[in-house]
Amino acid sequence: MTDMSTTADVLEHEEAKSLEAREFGFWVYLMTDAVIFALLFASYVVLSNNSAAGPTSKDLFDLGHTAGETALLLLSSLTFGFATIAMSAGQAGRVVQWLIVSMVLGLGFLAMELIEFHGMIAAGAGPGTSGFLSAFFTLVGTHGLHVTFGAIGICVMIGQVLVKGLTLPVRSRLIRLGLFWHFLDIVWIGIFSVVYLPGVM
Amino acid sequence: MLGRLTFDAIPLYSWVAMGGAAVTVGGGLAVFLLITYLRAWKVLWTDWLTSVDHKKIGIMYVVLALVMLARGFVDALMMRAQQAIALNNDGYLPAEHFEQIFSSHGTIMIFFVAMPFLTGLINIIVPQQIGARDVAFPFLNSVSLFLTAAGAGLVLISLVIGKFSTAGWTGYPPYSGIDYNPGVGVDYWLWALIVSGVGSTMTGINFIVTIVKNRCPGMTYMRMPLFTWTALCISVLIAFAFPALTVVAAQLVLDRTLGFHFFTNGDGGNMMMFANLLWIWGHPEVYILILPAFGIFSEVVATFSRKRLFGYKSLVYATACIAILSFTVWLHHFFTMGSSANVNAVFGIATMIIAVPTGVKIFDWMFTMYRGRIEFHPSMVFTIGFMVTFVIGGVTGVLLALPPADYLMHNSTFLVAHFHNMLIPGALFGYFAGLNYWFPKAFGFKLDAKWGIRSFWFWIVGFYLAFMPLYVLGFMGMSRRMEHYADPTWQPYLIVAALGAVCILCGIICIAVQLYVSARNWGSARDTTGDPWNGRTLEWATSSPPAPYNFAILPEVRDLDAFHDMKIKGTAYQAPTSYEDIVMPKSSGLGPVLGALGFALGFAMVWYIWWLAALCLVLALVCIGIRACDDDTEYVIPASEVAAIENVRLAQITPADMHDMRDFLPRGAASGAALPGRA
Amino acid sequence: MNHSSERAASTYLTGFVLAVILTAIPFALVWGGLLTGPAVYAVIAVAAVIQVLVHLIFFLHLDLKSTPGENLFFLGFAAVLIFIMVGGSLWIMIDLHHRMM
Amino acid sequence: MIEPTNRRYCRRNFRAVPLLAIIGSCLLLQGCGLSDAPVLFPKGPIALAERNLLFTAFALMMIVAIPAIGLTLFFVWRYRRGNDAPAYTPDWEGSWKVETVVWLVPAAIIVVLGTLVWNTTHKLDPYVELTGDKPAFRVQAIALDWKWLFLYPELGVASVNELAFPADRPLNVEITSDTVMNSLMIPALGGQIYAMAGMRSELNLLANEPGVFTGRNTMYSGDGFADQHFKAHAMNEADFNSWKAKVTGDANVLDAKTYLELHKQSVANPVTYYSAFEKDLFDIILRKYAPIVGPYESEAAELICRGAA
Ligand code: HEA
Ligand code: HEA
Ligand code: CUA
Ligand SMILES: [Cu+2]
Repeated sequence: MTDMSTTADVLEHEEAKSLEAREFGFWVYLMTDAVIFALLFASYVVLSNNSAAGPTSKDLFDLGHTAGETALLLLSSLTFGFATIAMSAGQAGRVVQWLIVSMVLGLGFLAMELIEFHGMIAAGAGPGTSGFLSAFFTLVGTHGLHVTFGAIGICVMIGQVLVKGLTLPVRSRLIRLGLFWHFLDIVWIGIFSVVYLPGVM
Repeated sequence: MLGRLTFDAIPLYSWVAMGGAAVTVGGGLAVFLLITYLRAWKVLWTDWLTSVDHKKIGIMYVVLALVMLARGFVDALMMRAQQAIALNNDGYLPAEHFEQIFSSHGTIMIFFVAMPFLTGLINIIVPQQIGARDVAFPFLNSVSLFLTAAGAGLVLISLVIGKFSTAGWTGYPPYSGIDYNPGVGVDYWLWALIVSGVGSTMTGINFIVTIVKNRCPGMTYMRMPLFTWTALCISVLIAFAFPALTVVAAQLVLDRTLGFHFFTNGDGGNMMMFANLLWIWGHPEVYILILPAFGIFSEVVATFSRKRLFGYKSLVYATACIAILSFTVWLHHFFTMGSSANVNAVFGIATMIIAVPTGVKIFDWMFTMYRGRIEFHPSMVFTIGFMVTFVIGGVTGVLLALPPADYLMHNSTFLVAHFHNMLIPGALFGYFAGLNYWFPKAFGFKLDAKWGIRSFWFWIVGFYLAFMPLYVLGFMGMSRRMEHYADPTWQPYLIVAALGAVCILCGIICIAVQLYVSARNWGSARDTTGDPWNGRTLEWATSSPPAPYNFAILPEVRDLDAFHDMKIKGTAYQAPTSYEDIVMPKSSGLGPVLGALGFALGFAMVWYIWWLAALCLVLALVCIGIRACDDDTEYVIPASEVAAIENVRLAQITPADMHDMRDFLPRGAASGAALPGRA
Repeated sequence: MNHSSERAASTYLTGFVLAVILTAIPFALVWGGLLTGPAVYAVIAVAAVIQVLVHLIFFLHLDLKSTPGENLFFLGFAAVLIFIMVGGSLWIMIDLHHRMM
Repeated sequence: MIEPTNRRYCRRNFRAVPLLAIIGSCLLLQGCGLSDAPVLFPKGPIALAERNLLFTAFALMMIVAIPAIGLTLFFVWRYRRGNDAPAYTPDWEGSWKVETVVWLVPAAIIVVLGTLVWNTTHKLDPYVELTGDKPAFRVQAIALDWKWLFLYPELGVASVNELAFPADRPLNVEITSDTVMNSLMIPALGGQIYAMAGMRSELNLLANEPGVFTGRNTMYSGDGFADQHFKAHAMNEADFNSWKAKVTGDANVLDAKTYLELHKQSVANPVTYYSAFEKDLFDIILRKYAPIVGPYESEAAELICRGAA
């Protein structure tokens, strides 16, 4: 604190402090997001048998498809991890490569999810059919929406790494994005364990 | 193009609705003209709306609360008047108005009076109390403010275009569902909640990080002033409870707009889940309202008893206890839904447990007064009124927590009396105490004490008159939300209650006069030391109003009553040997822009104007993107400028303004030995 | 701030392999119909909880020593609250279901 | 700095406005006896037990509430500035003795209250059937906009906005709703419970002796809410028999079509009797909102379930 002479130093010090605050703030945000998902899970469990006159989960879910989605998401988590490692090593090029791979995997996941949703809606099992399907689409859709935002975030970060290089703020943002991306995986574990696996039994 | 928005939305169908619309539009117009007349648009924009300074944001929150109060109070008066006359007749309000009025009254009072008021006070004071220069995320703070304002704007505009919800502030489906409530009212309610709820969540996160990360050296958790403690606790409550509101509101929106079946009658919906989720948020919410008031009382009672706070640790633990327990009791709002005895009893007992830490607080404040030197400053008088009256409300709360007793009292005016008994002498009195206490800190001059005391007497008497009869009416079998009734024995009580509301009106007028008189006497009531009450905590170490950076040199804290300690030791008001450059956040116009987009988004969703909604979303994402890529958000105040500001300030402080600390020295210390030093 | 940057590929790979195994077990059980009744639910639940921990430790680099105390606190707090909210909701709603249907 | 003279304002104001107001309202309330407040003077054992619990809990809490209020006022008076006699201890920050008392005494009261809650909640569970020398009289109540429909399976009749039952038998009400959430309450006889579409809740009540009590929906349900009240008649045998005769003789019959008419919104619906009602009407209304739907059991069921939807 005492031996900061130049304005630039002061700014940098503030910056480091504020990035630390940002990381913590982001962590708290993730926790609140976790509560949102938890309550969507609770809603789903409460409504999961209320199929009204529509199809039940047994009629609709296809475990093979779910396994594919799981694989894509898990792999993208791994590749994002590699991007983080590259970042620690200061290899901007590598970071961008791995980010692109992660994003493609994420988009693959989204594509599979959209195919599933489309198939269900086409088969007359849209979200307006029954309480069960409302809860299903909301829970899984909210996760999908998060993945979409994550993918947009990755795009933005690719741009930032290319334009600004691995500066302190950029690294910090990348780390936060990583937290987000991995967090979505955790939510997905919940989804296949609570929605799909029990759904087909 | 305009969704379901047509000319029919203009309320030409009755004089009450027209009147409301006219007043709203007229008020808006008057403000607009006044600002234009004063040529204040530029100042307003550059100095206030785009500011990210926590003190200014706090003041804007409080102003928002006061504006909305006017609306909420008119609603209250109208309800009281209606019930006073509507024995066996329809009164002057048709049912469709009465239901809009209690819905908007509850919604406004909770979301747009109480929430902004407490958020404003926290904003102004907490960073100063922890010796920080600003909150952790100043820009986010500005966005939160404008999202809250956007929600309030949605409620206000519902008077002019369309209608407001008729489903109460709790909006239970299926009544609030599209089948039974096809109009736009419930949508206005929902979008006001969602938009402002997002703002509140961000405020919660912001203050968690601020308090955890930005405390000055020496400010350990166990040296944080109680107001800061309560602010931390409610920030945690906000961050973890508001997601429940977001979820439940979003689900109801999906039901209403896209034909989902979360809470519908039939088709596999389950309306009980709505009550469940709503109160998972709702119960913590009432503690979000009361805990900051508890914090204010703690500060006030110590300052004006001229004593150290009694049982600081107890108070901290009690606060934390209340915060955590508040997540474990939500079912007490629907004991009568039909849960089995085990469930009801468990939640009933959990609820009653909260009485213990709350009681501890009351007793700790009481023993703070014990062997003190109590001064009857308005904020202290509000505190005393609170302590006496709140206990009554607490006791009735515990009565409601006994499930079999609640079967009798649920949905009755007894319940209405209970919660006003907590909200008015509890939360509101706290905010008023805070207003009187911290006003000089925010504006540099003191509020008139005489009118403050007068407003107190009107408020407390008005409160007893307005709400004690409602307890009795509960015993007489009167339900809440009754537009008219057939039982003649109720009417006298309702007339008394109406008189009480008029008495409260006098109290509000007193507050207005107090503001006016104090502003007129501005010169004589100025506060040059920054410490008008001989305060104990760090916010009194800054000037009044504080410089943008609050503290030129971050203070070093050695005691719970940090500033009192400095004054005793003679280290207060000392000029440091040198100043440093200070980094402060830059103003940003994106906050108001995001608020406007939030408003437009809500409006578009209410009226099904899909293109506008999509446009707003895209624009909001663009704004966020712009901000996210911006690495240049701060500026530097050079040390020379800081020195200039500080020297002017220190030169103004004369020894005569400073407090004689001899009264407050520890026993045995040589009296007169340690008068505060001087720059 | 750097607590999460210095990681080796092996951490991620270990996490990944564990995650794959923990996913494969419940999928296999359900797919192959190897188990029935409450036991399946128990296995799914246990595998899920362990996998969440695996993700937290190997991907989010949670570590009792190096992760800042307040992050751990909020994680724990969120876990407790989620337990209360979800557990409470399910208890209430299932109870109501039994009383009214 | 604040002058101690503020006290004087307090006093002066205290005399003027409030006293007048209080005296005024006392005068106003003269003669508004509480003697027919149904909650305070219940007319049945359930309500009585619930009220007694209220009183017991209130008395228990007074053990701390009265000292809390009294001591506060006393301390304010005694330690006011200017009253210089009493001791002044500006740095006293705590006392474990005081702390122990203020934590433990309320805690002890809560333990007692908690036990009380556990026992009474189980005893007064509204689903628990009352045992008497005679079997319970069964009624099915259906909330409609904005009226109550009562079915009497034992008698095969139905009534709107009037409930009649023999006073010497416990009353067992099965409740559902064919509209939004409602809450059925007869304050003089006991507490309330929600009425919800697709769900069957229960209320068990008992009247001490014949009498007429007001019942109502307490849950806001829309424009006609204020008028959604009815009279509950607890009758002696003779009266009940003549009531039965009156209703059985009524020409109206509540078949599926009539029910659909009745289901339409109406405010302050007059008391109506039906000498018969559609078979299984209550169950049909329940199944209208069932979470899992199968084929319709009967034509009437299809009409009722489809008709209003
Ligand atoms: C904080 C919350 C709050 C506050 C302050 C109040 C204040 C008042 N309320 Fe309200 N009320 C509610 C929250 C609140 N209420 C809620 C949640 C409901 C339920 C709605 C529902 O049914 O869904 C309700 C319902 C409700 C009803 C409907 C009862 C029924 O259902 O039958 C009535 C009836 O008259 C009523 C009356 C009043 C009156 C006369 C006041 C007045 O005594 C007080 C007047 C209040 C003010 C004047 C505001 C205070 C002033 C400020 C905050 C700032 C002032 C500062 C300066 C000027 C410097 N309230
Ligand atoms: C600031 C707001 C606030 C606060 C602080 C409280 C505090 C409490 N509330 Fe209240 N409550 C509301 C606002 C508030 N409430 C609102 C708005 C509603 C209705 C919403 C609606 O339906 O529209 C409501 C409804 C409500 C219900 C639901 C009733 C129903 O719908 O049927 C219940 C039931 O248990 C309840 C209980 C309590 C209890 C036990 C406390 C306790 O925290 C009180 C604790 C305090 C004390 C007990 C006093 C001090 C203690 C002592 C002096 C120690 C000694 C005391 C004992 C040992 C008992 N409240
Ligand atoms: Cu009109 Cu009762
Ligand atoms: Cu509550």
